[in-house]
Amino acid sequence: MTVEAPTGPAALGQSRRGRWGAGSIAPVVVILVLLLVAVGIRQPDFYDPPALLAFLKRAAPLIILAAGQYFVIVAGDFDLSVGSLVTAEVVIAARLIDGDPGATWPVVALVLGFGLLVGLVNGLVTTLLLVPSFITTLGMYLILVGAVYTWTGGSPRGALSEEFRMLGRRGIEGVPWLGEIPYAVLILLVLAGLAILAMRSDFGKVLLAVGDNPRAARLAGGRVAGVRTIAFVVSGGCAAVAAILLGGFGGVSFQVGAGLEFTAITAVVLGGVVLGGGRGSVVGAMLGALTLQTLLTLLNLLGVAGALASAVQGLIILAAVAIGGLRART
Amino acid sequence: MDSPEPPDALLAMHDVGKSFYGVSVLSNVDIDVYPGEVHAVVGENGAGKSTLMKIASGVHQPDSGSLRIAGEPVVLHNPREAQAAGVGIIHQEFNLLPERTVAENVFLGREPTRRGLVDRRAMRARTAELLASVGAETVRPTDRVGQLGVAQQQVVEIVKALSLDARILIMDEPTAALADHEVELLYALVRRLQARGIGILYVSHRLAEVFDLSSRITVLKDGRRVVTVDTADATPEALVRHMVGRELASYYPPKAGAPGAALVTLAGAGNGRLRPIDLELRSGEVLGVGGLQGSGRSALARALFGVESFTAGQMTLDGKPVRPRSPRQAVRAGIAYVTEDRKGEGLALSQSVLDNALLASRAATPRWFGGGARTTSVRALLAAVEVHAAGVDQEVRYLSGGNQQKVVLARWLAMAPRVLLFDEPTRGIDVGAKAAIHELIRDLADKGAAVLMISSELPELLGMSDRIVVMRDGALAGELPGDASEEAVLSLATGTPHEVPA
Amino acid sequence: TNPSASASADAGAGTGETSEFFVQADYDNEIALRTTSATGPSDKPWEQALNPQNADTAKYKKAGPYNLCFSNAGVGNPWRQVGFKNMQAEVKLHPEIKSFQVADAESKDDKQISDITDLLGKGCDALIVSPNTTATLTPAVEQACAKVPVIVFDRGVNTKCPVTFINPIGGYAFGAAGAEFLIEKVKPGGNVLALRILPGVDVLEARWGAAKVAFDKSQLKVVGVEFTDGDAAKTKTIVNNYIQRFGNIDGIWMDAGATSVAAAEAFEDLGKPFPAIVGEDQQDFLRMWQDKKLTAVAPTYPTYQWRTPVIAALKILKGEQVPSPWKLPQPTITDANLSQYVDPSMPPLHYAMCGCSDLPGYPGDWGGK
Amino acid sequence: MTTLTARRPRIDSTNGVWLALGMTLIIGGILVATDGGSLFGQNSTVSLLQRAAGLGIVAVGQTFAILAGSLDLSVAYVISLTSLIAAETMAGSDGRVLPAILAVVAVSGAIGLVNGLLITKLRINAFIATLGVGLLIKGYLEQGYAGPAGSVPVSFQHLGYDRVGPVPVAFLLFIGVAAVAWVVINRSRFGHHLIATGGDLDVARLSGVRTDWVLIRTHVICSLCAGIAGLYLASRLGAGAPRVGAEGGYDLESIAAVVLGGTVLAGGKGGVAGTVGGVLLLAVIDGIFNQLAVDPFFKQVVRGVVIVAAVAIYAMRLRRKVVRKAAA
Ligand SMILES: Nc1ncnc2c1ncn2[C@@H]1O[C@H](COP(=O)(O)OP(=O)(O)OP(=O)(O)O)[C@@H](O)[C@H]1O
Ligand SMILES: Nc1ncnc2c1ncn2[C@@H]1O[C@H](COP(=O)(O)OP(=O)(O)OP(=O)(O)O)[C@@H](O)[C@H]1O
Ligand SMILES: O[C@@H]1[C@H](O)[C@H](O)CO[C@H]1O
Ligand SMILES: [Mg+2]
Ligand SMILES: [Mg+2]
Repeated sequence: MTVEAPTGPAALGQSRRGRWGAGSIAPVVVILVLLLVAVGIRQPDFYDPPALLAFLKRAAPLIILAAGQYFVIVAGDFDLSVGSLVTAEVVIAARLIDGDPGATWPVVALVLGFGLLVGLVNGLVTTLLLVPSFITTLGMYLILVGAVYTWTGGSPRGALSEEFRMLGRRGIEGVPWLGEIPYAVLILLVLAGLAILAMRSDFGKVLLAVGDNPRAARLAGGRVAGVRTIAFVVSGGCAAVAAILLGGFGGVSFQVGAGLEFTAITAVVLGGVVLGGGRGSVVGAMLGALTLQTLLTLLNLLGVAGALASAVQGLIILAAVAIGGLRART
Repeated sequence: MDSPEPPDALLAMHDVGKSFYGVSVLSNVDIDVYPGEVHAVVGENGAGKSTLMKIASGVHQPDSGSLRIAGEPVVLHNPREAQAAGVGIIHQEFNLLPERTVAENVFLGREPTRRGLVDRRAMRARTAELLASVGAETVRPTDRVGQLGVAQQQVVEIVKALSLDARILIMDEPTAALADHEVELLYALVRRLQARGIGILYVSHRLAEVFDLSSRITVLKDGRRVVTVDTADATPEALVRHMVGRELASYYPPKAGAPGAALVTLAGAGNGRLRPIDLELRSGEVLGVGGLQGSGRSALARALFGVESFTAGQMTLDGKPVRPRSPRQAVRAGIAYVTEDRKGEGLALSQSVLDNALLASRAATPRWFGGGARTTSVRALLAAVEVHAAGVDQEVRYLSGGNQQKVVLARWLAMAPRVLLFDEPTRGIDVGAKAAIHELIRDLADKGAAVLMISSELPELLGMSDRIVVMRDGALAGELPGDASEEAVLSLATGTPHEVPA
Repeated sequence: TNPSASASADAGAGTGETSEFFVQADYDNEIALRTTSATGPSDKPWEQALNPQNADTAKYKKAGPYNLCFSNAGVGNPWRQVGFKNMQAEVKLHPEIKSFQVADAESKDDKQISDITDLLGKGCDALIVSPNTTATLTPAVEQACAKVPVIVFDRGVNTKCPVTFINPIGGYAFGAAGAEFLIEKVKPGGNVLALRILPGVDVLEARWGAAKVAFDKSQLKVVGVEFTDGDAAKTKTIVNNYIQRFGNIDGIWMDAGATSVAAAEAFEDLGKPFPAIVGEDQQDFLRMWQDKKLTAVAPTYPTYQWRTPVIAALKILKGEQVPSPWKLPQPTITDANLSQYVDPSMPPLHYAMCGCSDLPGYPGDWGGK
Repeated sequence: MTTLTARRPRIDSTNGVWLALGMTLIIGGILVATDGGSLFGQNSTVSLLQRAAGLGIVAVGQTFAILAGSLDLSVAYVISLTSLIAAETMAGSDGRVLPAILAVVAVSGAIGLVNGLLITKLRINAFIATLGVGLLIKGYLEQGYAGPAGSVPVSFQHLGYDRVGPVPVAFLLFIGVAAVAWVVINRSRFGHHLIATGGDLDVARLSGVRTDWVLIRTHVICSLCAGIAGLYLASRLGAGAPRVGAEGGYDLESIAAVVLGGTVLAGGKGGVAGTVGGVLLLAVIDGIFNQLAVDPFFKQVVRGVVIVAAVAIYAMRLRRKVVRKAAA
């Protein structure tokens, strides 16, 4: 192993990390391409730019959630509260806006703030009170569901304004060739760019180190608790954005966030990110979400009915993760 | 068993080859060990010693070559099969469960049973016997391993290997974590095992031990066997030449002339583990810290670095009172700490060489711009300390111990610290790399840094230090000049006052 | 055995196999009940009954005031929320009710069984049960029957021991109403997409079962049967995919109204004309229907049925006769009577057919303004 | 060699939950009494213990998985599936009880085997592996069942309804399962290997423990416990129910009960005694709320707070203990 090549500028990039190893994005790219080809065969006009953009618009919330979840997972934690947070946010927004367009932007700000706050609480409880994040966020999940139901008396009240819904539903219209560019896609691009930048920044590198070995990160002068807390805040913020998009896209309901935490975690793992922290890229996580969304579309196009769909989904996830894991061993 | 003539080798490995991820780590290695023999294996970090031992103990399977045990060809698929074949191993890294008792650890995987259930009484009794047989009565079978000190844990490891009734015992750097007087206990133990006819493969970087204990020595370099010699015919110099492929002129760099001003002072500083300490760290000086395991040396370094900070007394840096409450504050104040537990606390093993070397800069002084220049200078530092790796993007886990330590050093050099705390900086590091690290430490002091160096290896402590303090039971037991004798350090450390030279 | 057989199938096909949950006799009975006229006060449908056969309750007669107990399956969806509000308000109308004790089973069968035991220890004069599932609650209800008069409503139990069982006509009638509307409004050969919430819930299976019978006899092409999990975003995605795949969809059948607005919006977002669509009596759908002039129908499973058990319990305790079973009318909202039910001051998921506007606390307790 | 180890009676985090249980009983008892009810009445005690039984059996199984450093998110679906297998095989006939039990054992064991193999041989993280298997079973259930099916003969309903004094038979079953589990975990070789595997997989493997085999057996046991819970629910419900597991939230709640009982989520530390305490604590809280007729949604909030707070308190005590030890 000790190839006697002196390290230095000359040795730059001689050996990259295993292309197929744990943490690599190669497996998910292959799966995604296969799925996209299959979708294309079944439905050639899927690749018309407007249709493709519409697809991305539908995928945007999950991709954003997966990006947020990535930050938490790569630091060695879980965030099981995002699904209930999404529901809570949509329900809160509806009740506060109550159909009044003037309330839209303050409520958008409030929704974002609430998401960040929930993330902050998750982070502080996990890092300061030393509660495993699985439990912290499971507790938060129960609390949010219960609190929102208590607050609304069990069913959503009020209504979202058209302005609020615009973000998840509409776009810039009349763009030549593309048709409409959905706002959701623009928001996704901005957030994805920010996420990639964040992971390339000092913060991102320290986050990876914290997930890999928190003690080493601390002894190197890192603020382990701080960094982990920020990861939860990012996840909460992403959940808030996803809530705005999902609420906009579909309207108010108590179903909107159900099960999203597991979908997001699955997406992240599908993207080659290792549960337990320290390995994997945010691009992989987002591709994992895109892959999952493509899979659902394909099942839909193939006419696989609901009950079977969950079985097929389970099977494909197991296969994909197993392939990633086995490749990492060789 | 009843072969009268030249006895079969207990263990014979022939033409063994092994590679990881397509990189060859061992090739064409032959080695054997006879009953009652200690066969030492030496070589630089990453030479493949541990890998060879792991093949012999069923942890890894060789890509090529064959194994024979008492003449019979065997294939060991896992550690269990190796145990059954009579191979015991004390791994380089600790292999204990801190949450379990000594007895549970010792018999892990081979718990005695009675009427289908684990016979805990028998387990405790056997463990007590074994502990007594190595003269470690202070350890009790019911103690939780996590509560034991490092040396006691090593004893548990040894007892665990003994409990196997192994015919072949592999010891991979068993003394790395031991202080010198504890090493003596180990010697006695090895001799006793030898007398029982057990064959021992003994891996160590400490040449003195190798000469004291072994009858033959095999030198590995870059995964190949360079030579196997009878110890009686070998000299340290020749061995080192085989290992590093060049002469090593002198072991330790020259010491400092006149020390500079006091950079750090402690006055009555203490905490839960440390009784009030008065101490000065001077710029340009290497201050050695001696003492037994658990005497509080690491606790001192960790308190200075804000890991478990002082709770009483005064600490000043540059004349100004400071009390770092976290490593971050310490780093930002210009203090660096190289831990004794490289893998557990020093490195993020899945990250690249470059990312590990940049970790302190990024963690303690993050910035949004100007990262490029910083990266360039860290690359240069990695080159300067001569890290041997496939590239700066290689995951640091795949580096040998010495190279990993150099990555840690590069990390701290990048911070240009004024105070450096080294905790066992050369533990488990080969002679070549060790000399390089000694040079680096001395060089830092010469450039005006204040260096505190903890070492359990007396020659290193004496060879490197301009001044030595010795700790005992969490307090300073005394101070000695840099040219003190081993006896002087030991008597302060153990609290036997008679021989203290005036 | 492919439930959503291919698109190219002949008209009327594509609905898959008849579900094993389809019970012909129940179907026939419900279809017949749709045209039966109800007895009782026409402005209080929750007091009306279809084909009533009265049960004698003299043996339960006792003097008030009364302790009423209610074992609720749960309040896990807006329908049950609205219904439970109705029931609580109904209780307030009757001063002879001294206490009203509720145990909420949180949709857990085994908890509800324990809840019933628990309630029986609290000196109830009558027990109202809204079972979580039919078969599993049967033994517990039988136990309760031995001690107090029991009134079951909404979902049933497999025993005749309760004094009465109250519910509207049922799932077959609901499903048929929507399907018949589409058959009438969509041109022959048109594409229909059936959206279901979940597989495997008996009420919902019945709705689809009846719709399937109607579609199979029709000229319509059922291009897909999909499950939405009641999730608006998923619904829109599915509808989107179908519009893309088939160029256009002419009718949407739904087994419940929760996501009908989302389904309609999918057309709006693609700039397509709205299809003929089936919803339910939730305000968001009714409002959209009115605003966008949809071609729509809303079968209902009225939440006013939650008022009836309280009324029945009091009748029983006073020794008055009650219909058993007590079948309530199950109106359908159409263009003709839509304006009667739209109420912008109520929350979007409020069920219009609640019969609650005369109850104490209305509209505030229901979240209205 | 120096010894400075402080030797004092070990305060285990598993003791903590019993303390919390005691306090909850006292406070809850007072609250309920002031409300005019009684927490310790025959009926409420019975239904409290009854409800503890189902979750308890699952949680015992989950304790194995968590101790081994793993986790099982498929238990909820295994419960539903096995309740159906039991009820459908019995089909109301006394003679078929035994075959039904055997079928449940076989199927749940097989699912555990699959979980174990996915985790050890295909190296899929337990979280994802058991989630995936759960989805598979869910698909099967949704495809095949629209509601309860099968029926359980009266003889088998004794398990769900009979009592010995105020103690339901099912609760005794739970305690029995827990007792067996205690012996297995604390006294058998497998138990030692299990804890070692959870404590440090590499150490266990290098010490000659066949960790793959340990994990596979652990998952079989965990699934079997879910199967037993399925049998119990079938007996209680008189039929098999395709949603009873998921609606009961047995997956996350069993994990919560185990962690509440002081078992460390990362594995290697804890035990079944704590789990019994955790299950009882959840049941008592539930019972108190039931007596006070607390709004079910608000209940959820309190449950969340209790779980987090309890674990936080254990963590704090653990940290203080470390500090004390260091200071000694
Ligand atoms: N599991 C592994 N995967 C990949 N590479 C490995 C693995 N184990 C060892 N190596 C590599 O094989 C080489 C030999 O390592 P080994 O641990 O045998 O060296 P060593 O001689 O024991 O060194 P040291 O003196 O530092 O203990 C090193 O380059 C090491 O990085
Ligand atoms: N596994 C560990 N994790 C964190 N800190 C540890 C660990 N082991 C020891 N320490 C800390 O490191 C220090 C070393 O403890 P040890 O018992 O070895 O005594 P020491 O005298 O301080 O060390 P040395 O042997 O270097 O003299 C203590 O401060 C202890 O708190
Ligand atoms: O629980 C209710 C009722 O049972 C009804 O059949 C329709 O909606 C469900 O949610
Ligand atoms: Mg080694
Ligand atoms: Mg030390």
